[in-house]
Amino acid sequence: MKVFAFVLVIVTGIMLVVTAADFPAWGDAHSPPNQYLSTHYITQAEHETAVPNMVTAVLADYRGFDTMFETAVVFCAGLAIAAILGHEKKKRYVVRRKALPKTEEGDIIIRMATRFLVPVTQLFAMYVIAHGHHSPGGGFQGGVILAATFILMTLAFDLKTILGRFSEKMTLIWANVGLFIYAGIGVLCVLLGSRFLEYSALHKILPGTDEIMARSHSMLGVEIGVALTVMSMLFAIYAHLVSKGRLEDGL
Amino acid sequence: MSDVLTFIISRFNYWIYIVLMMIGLYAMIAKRNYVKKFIGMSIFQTAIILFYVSTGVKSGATIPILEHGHDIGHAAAAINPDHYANPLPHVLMLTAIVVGVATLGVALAVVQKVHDQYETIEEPEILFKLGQE
Amino acid sequence: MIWQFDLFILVLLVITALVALKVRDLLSAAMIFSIYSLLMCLLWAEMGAVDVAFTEAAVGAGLSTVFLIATILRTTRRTTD
Amino acid sequence: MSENLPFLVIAAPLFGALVASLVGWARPRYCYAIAMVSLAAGLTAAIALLVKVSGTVSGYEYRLGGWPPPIGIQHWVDPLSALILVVITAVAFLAVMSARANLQLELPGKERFVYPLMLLMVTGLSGMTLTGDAFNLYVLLEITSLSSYALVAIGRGRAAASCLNYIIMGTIGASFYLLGVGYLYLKTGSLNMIDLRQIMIAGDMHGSQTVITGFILITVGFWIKMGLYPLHGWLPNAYSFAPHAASNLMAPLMTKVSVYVSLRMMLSVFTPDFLAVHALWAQTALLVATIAIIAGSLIAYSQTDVKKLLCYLVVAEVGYMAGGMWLMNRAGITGTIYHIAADAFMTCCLFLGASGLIASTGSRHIRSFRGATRRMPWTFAAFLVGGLSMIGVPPTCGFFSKWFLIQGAIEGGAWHFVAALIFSSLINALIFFRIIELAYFKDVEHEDDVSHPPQVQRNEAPWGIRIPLFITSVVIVLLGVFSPRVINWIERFVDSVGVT
Repeated sequence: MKVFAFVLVIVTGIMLVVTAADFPAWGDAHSPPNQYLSTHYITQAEHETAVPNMVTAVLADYRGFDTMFETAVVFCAGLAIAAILGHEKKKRYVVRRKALPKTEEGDIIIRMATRFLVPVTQLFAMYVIAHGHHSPGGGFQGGVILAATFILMTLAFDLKTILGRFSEKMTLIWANVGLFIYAGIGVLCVLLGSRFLEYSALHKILPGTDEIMARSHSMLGVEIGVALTVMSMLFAIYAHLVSKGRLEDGL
Repeated sequence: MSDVLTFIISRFNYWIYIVLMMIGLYAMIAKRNYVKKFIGMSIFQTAIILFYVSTGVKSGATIPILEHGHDIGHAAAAINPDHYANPLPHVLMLTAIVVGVATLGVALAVVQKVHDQYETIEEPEILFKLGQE
Repeated sequence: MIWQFDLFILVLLVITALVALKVRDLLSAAMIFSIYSLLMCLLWAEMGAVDVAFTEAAVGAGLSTVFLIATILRTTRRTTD
Repeated sequence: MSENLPFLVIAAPLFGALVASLVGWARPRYCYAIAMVSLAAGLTAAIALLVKVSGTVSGYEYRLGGWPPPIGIQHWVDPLSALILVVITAVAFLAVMSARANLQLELPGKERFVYPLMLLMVTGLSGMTLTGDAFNLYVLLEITSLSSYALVAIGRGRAAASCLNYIIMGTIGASFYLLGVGYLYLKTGSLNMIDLRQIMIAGDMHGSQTVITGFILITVGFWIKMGLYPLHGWLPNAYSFAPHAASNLMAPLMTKVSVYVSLRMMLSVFTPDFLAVHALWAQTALLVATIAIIAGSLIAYSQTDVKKLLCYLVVAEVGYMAGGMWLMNRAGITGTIYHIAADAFMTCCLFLGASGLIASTGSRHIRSFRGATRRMPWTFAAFLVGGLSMIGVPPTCGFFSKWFLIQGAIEGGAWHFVAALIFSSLINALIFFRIIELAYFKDVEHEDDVSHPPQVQRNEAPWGIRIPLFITSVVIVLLGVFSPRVINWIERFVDSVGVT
């Protein structure tokens, strides 16, 4: 197997190296990818969507359909892991105390630090979501940070305690709500007589907006949807992985 | 000689991405431990992301966020495209990173299930136990 | 961007990738993979892809590693290869 | 509203998946109804789309987000994608219809996961058929793959172990595709399929090393995804150890959609002219396909496990399509497209029949077909329609696809491919006549086990499996009877892309 893999890797590598000689030089501002579509996005994005962060504009508007399925991929992964690990027969499940930290006692310093850190981090996550139009960030990054705060809490306290506040059922509901927000905004556009995800149609129901501002505002809505799905599903994935699907005894 | 050197230096990102990708591919095929295989899978995917991000780089350009946001209003003509990095590969790779972590999560869940059944995560041992059934 | 800096990180990336696959302790492998992701994030930030770097820092260096550690906790830490 | 049909085809299963996952938490038994309703809605929209396309010249586009094509994402509906879309939604409808009976036997209590995952998979498959954007296709491919990994791994026994291999191979395939798209993007700066073609023709890039490598990466990526012979390693184990409910949906659809996407890439992105320039590659691919057909058939003949046997038949059938598209002439491409449709229904019929057999006898061994004509005449008759179609007996659709493929191979002078097709038909005939012999001439009483009563008990498959099985077998015959109309429809597309 090793010899086979080695030969395969060498052959593929040589093919790719030979091809790389044909590439435009690295950092060339006049190579095709940096010229054709990129110019439109750079010069027109602010003009057409009122969002200075071009990445957010392209992500949530020009290529919003991709992002909807990206969110659906996270949703799908959450369901998949729950399906693979969840609800198994509780056969000969012995908690190996040696391998697990003593969660009952815990460390007072870590607990107190977590108590201070979590609200601040969550606030920062919301800033990342809301300010994605003007600075790096957006729904996905914010959602990951929110999920990370829940993971931090399970590390400091106990998986069961945190699942008591944010149960598997709640994660499923919030993930659904997130995707419903995203797809719902798309369908709303269809109902208003436009095409799927064509946000400019929403200026008819959003007060005080024109077609361009409607795009900007709906992008915020979409980002919130992404953040909700990502937050709840990534936390659910962690909870399942760390407890082998039993959701009772983890880190 | 100096031509060759410039040629190599002007594309060194691409050479390294190929090296990283081949390391990942080799690990996915030849490593026996499944966790190692999936670490290799992540390296493989990040190498592809590195390739995409490298295609969008412009020397001397800044990050793809307009300076002064709303202040210039809608003066689109004033924006110089060469001044900003290409945003499209970044968008594509955000999606690819998400897909990568989702795949890793599912793969690790399957590893746990296999460990439940066969008490091992080494490929040859699993095959041996399957042969015994 | 400074190409010397780039080259330095790229060489470190290759080293960390090799080491992550070489060590026999899976927990160390996961941690070195985390370093690999963080270096990758640094490289992208330096190339101007701030959004991608942000995501990689949160996902690659953060969540992927946590998932790997969770799996190692639930399975085994030792390996022969 | 009729303008929005392409989005309805995708949105119906997506919303179905969301609702099913929510409702399934409290009331798992309603999941089945939700899944059926959303798939029926998807099927209706797909048929409406087919009718709509028949009124246009070459198809029409749907702009998501209202952005013009190279800037935004576009759906491109032409006769080919409309036809494949109807096949996908119809097969998915039939396969999911049979899922309830299978799930009750195999995985009670997991309905609330299985139905949403199945619906997400159908969403991805329909999206892959419709999309006109190369990167969007990758995202949809991944959602399909992730749900299929889960559907395989959810099974008992060896399912999880074989899924690990599937995940690794599947990821390599999808990543190769992503890298190939990246190479094209580096050279053209675009991601839209039609735009890519135009830029490559305008810039005369067909000889460029980057474009050729991109093409090789995309092709090899989809060879892995469709399970072409030397790269098929994951397919038989994953599909045969998966729960029956999942393999009934995956085996007919996953490979066919990969073939479709590969064909779409060849014809719509890389034009036939590009392939004419690189004739050596075409000959190599044809040789690989020939080996795939022969190897798949021979391995299938040596199997005793019914599901494994069918899986290796799938491997052989993939060889038919992978070879047919490389013939690059009118009859060959027509035969390939017709075979995608025909094979989806044939495979669906055989897998449904096998799951019905396993449900009523409890054994996967080929010996359990003994006395099937007495014990389960109806189930076996419907299964046999699929088998006859696989051999290529005239009134069924399998005959016509094989006819066109052989015609195309003779025109192209690919005699080894003709020989492989005929050889594979003979092996299929041997396999199915062995099954008929077991079913008709060997009775249950002849077994050593004397505990069976002398009077054979009727033991048909559950109704939940029998109804979709009957519908599928009727569709196979209908598709054969109406083949001239279908062929006309396909030729409309083939002529529009300029294959001669």
